[in-house]
Amino acid sequence: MTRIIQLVLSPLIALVVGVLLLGLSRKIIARIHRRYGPPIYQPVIDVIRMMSQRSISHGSLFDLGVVFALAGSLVTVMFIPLGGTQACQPFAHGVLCPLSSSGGLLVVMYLMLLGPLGLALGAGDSANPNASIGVSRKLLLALAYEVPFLLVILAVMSHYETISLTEIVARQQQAGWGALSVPLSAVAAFLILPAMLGVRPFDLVSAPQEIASGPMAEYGGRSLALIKLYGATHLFLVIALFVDLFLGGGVNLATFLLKMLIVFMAVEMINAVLPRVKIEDAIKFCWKWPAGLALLQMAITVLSKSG
Amino acid sequence: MSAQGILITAFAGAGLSYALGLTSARLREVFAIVVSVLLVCLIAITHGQGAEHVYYPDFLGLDLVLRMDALAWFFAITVSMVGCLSVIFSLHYVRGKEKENFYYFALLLVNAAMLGIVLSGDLLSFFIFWEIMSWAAFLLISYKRGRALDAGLKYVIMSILGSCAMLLALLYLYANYNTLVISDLAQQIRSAAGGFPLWVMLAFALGFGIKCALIPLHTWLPDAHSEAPSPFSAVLSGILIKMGIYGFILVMYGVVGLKLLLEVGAPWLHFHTVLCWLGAITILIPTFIALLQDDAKRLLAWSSIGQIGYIMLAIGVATSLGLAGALFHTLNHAVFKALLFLAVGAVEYKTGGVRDLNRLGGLIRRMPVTFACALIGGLGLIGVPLTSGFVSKWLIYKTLITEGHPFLALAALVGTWGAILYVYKLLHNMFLGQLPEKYANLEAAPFSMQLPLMICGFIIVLFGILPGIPLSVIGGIVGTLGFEPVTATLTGFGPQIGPLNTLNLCAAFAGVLLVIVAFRGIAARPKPVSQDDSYAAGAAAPAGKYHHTVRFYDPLERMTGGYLRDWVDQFYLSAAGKAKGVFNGVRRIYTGDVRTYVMYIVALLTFLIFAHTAGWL
Amino acid sequence: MISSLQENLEATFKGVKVTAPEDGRMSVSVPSDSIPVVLRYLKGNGLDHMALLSCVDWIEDGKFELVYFLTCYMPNNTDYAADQKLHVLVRTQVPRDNPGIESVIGVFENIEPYEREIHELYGVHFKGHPRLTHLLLERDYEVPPFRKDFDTRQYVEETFGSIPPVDE
Amino acid sequence: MDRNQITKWLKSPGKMAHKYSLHAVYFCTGCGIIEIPPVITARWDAERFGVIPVATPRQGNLFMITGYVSVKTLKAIIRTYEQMPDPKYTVAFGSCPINGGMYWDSYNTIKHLDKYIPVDGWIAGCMPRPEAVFVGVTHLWTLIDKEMANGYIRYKKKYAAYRSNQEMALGELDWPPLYPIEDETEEESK
Repeated sequence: MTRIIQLVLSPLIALVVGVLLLGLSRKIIARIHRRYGPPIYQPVIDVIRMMSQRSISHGSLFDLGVVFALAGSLVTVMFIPLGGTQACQPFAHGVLCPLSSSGGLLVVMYLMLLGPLGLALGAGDSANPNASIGVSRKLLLALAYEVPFLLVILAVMSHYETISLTEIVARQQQAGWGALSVPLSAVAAFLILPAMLGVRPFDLVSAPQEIASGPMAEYGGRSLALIKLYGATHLFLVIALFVDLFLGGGVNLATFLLKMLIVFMAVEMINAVLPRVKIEDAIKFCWKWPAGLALLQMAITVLSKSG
Repeated sequence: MSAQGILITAFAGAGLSYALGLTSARLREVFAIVVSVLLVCLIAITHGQGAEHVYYPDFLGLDLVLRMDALAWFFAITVSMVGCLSVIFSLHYVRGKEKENFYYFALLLVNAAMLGIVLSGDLLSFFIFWEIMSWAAFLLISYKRGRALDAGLKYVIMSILGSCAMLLALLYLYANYNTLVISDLAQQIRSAAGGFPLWVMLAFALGFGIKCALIPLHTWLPDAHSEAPSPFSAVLSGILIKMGIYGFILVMYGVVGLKLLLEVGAPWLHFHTVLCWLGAITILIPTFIALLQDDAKRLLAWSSIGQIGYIMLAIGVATSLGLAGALFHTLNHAVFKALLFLAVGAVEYKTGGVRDLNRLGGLIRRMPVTFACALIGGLGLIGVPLTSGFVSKWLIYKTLITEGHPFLALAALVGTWGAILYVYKLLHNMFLGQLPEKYANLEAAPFSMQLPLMICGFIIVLFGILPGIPLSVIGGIVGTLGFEPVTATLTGFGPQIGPLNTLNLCAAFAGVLLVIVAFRGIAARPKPVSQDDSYAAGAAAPAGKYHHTVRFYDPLERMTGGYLRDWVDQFYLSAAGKAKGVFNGVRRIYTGDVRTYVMYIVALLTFLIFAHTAGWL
Repeated sequence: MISSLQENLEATFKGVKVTAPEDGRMSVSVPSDSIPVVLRYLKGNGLDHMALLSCVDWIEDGKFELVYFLTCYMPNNTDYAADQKLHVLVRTQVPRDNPGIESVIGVFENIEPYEREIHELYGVHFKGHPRLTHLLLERDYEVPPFRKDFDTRQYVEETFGSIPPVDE
Repeated sequence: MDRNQITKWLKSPGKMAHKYSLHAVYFCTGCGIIEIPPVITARWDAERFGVIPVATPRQGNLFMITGYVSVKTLKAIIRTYEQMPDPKYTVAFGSCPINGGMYWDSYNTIKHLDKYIPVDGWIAGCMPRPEAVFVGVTHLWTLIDKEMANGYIRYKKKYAAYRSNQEMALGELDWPPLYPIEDETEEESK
């Protein structure tokens, strides 16, 4: 029975927290620009407004792509432990992670590519070259940050010799945070976090000035609302994964969300002040520094494991 | 219905189809389909009957044996299924072209030869069918004359090289164990004291490596695929490449056996680790070359080489999960590549031979079914959850990580992202974006072309949601090849192998999808609008020029384009050039008029007499 | 440099009135058919920059006056001497009823858009111009808009006045 | 969020959401565009009213025309207006869109923008200061509340009239009509 509640609860938490984080990000950026900024719940108002608009459609794939993207991210959230430990029982089932028994970190990695792929297919069908250029940039940026990201995940997996996320979190709660045992991977992961979130330094996918907000050029009304929700869930997802891999997940949901908030604030500080890089420089950067650090950490882990 | 019966129907079918073709085209087409479907049913019936019998007592002192066991059945069903689909597809594709009889005969012959390879119980009949397959494939690759001829030539030269290497290995085995029947050959090798000589394994590896396009031996594949007619290139990259894989598995695990295999090769560098690294390289380089291709079939050809890398990696790891992953990925890749090549063939057929990705676009509006199947095939190739590709890749990654090969796993995973990029480029440039003016009223592909696509799509999704169906068969095969069998539940794997349950995944996905569609239903339904009404900063969208395809991944092309030229191919061509110089020299000896030949004979005789008198001889 | 230029001009061309330059602005009035020759001569003497072509509508005496602004690209900014800062205005008169003149695109390539603009807004036809099409306006007007006899109010009343308002 | 705000939200969430999330499409014509940066940046932050600039008309619901409208620009304005999703509001800056302003007798400026696309709000000032823009925005709120900002409904109802005005000003239009235009015969019968 608790599994059903959790199955409903974790996507809901992801949506609510994601939307609030989006609102918070606009507030933080405003305060850094020394202006007031909108209320925290502004994204909720935006979503309601978009839902009440009647926009256009360029074909069935144009509408379905976005639905797949949101569905993909919401399903991925179910595989990520959101705090709680085997020992204590905040939800009478230990870790808040409904589908942990049917898929580990490998499944999460593959599910995370469902979202961008769905959006890419939808944007491709929008008969607008701005969208196609945006999607080709998104895929290239993904290729750029994926090399270090995979190195990081493989280092963590081979360090804990398991592919199940709940076990990694449980190990970290006993033997200390991941950031301490695989420090270089944590640094590399933090360096590519803005790229995975698509925020300012790597904002080139939905660059409003250059390519008319990239893949979202033709989206309006309810599809745009779904894209906003997808953005929120994807934001929650990436930061939750970062916390689970390196900051030892939360003893309960509250500490988990607190850790997420701290990581999010750090990323937003960077986001508020840095300009946008070109796609070539983004690729060069991602394949040089984060990949180097992660490779070094991987080598150390492999040597220590086999040594 | 034993293996012999299957082979007879296959080869007879090929011959008869040519004969019937002379009388009436309609009859030949019907007959070809009937034979293919019959073969699939025959093989399906013989599931589980392990039979081995001699079908030709003493051929040059050896008896030729046919064997039907789990591994043979698995490959046979794949071969016959993809062969049948490509025959159905080529009904419309070849109609009206010249040399139709020849085309059907050669296609059925290739399928029959491949069945022969898979069902052969001894290495000699294996070699015979191997040669028939190579030659029949050459006939079909150079079907369109012109450039296809040199592609076929390159293919034939490399195949001959591989066959000679394999023949050498066969002779060695016969000399040492004076039998070529696989079952007792295996017993003798395992009981023999010394290990298995490395060079024999290398000879086999060269023969099979050329056929399954491992990285140094892959250069024939891109040309052969892009020049062959589409239904055959589906067969070519779907199953003909898998014969190399079958050869590797047969030799490495069937003949030599696991225990012995681990010692083959120098103590510090084992044969199978080299195979792993070769597989990893074969994943990376072709995938990134595939990104930069502009011709649809050449892109798919490079992607085939990339995916073969996955299978070789899984075979090289030499663990039960790895082998299960390899076998499952073989089946998956056969289905994906058949589907994608047939989809490209359908588009090529409808648009009159256009394969250039920069001149197509927006075909989703005119050919939705072809796009849907190509999408499923593409997602399967990437390995998106809910498709069968995901389960096989999950197996490969799981074994790589638990066996402690993180760098190989990295190569495989980066290969996946490369696959995403080139699959998206293929789908986007052909189906999405703006529809060019001249394809405005292009009608959909005929049903006989859409049927194979739909069947393949259904298989991908079915095995994606319920992977237990193929995995139960594969688990048994792995058991017979000297590993502990892989036990898989209908919907994934139990906790001891690793948490995976695709049915929960599918149910969760479906549930969330329904909730989202319901939530979306609150808002007003959007207004469908034509492709010209897209945002162009207030101006009218320029017709025909508003589609972004040329140099789709331009930044990456600028960064890595220089390094990704096909060095190996250039090396071979330069070597061939130099060799031509040498052979020209030799050719000049034969001047063609009799007097010089008489002079050669006289000179030889004098030399012999002189050598005899001086006591050398 | 200016005084010598003045004598040369009067010496070589008859029927050329050169007024004294008060602040480096020398105006040369020339008959309309000898414009290309004079411009080529001035270009040879260092005035290699055709800055602007403008047109004045003297409606009383039925004339259009075309004014070519010539100056020289400064050799380099530092040692640019005071007297080299010289504008030469070559003026010519064209009849108003069917204004036509030889195009000087052969001498100064960059005059092409200016001639199109004058053609579009005044109706002066430039013989020999490769592409005498519209530059800014989108449609033709029977009286080119910049002419003095173009009654703007009447035109506005005529085109925009007749568009009915859309009631609430 | 006092009591009647909450009741308003519950009664008509769509209208309230439109009020507090006006994503603006700035159509940069004439001299008004230089007034926009101060409106959206630090000193007079428009984001506190929920007004943020968006890249494409597809995503916006507030259409701001900042200055005089030339004949050539009218074509782009109409096309952008028609590409916006349905409940949309138009606000024009300055006097030029109202009656031509100081270009009242110019041969190539549009005198009454309201004859070509429906305009819901006018902000006086040549060009209005940011404070005036905010007054305009808050005034638009009241219009939305009182159901008076229904330019888009008027555009749909009287599309034939708008379309014919557009064709009179611009000649042949090279994009299809947004809403089907019944030909004249049914017009009289209705």
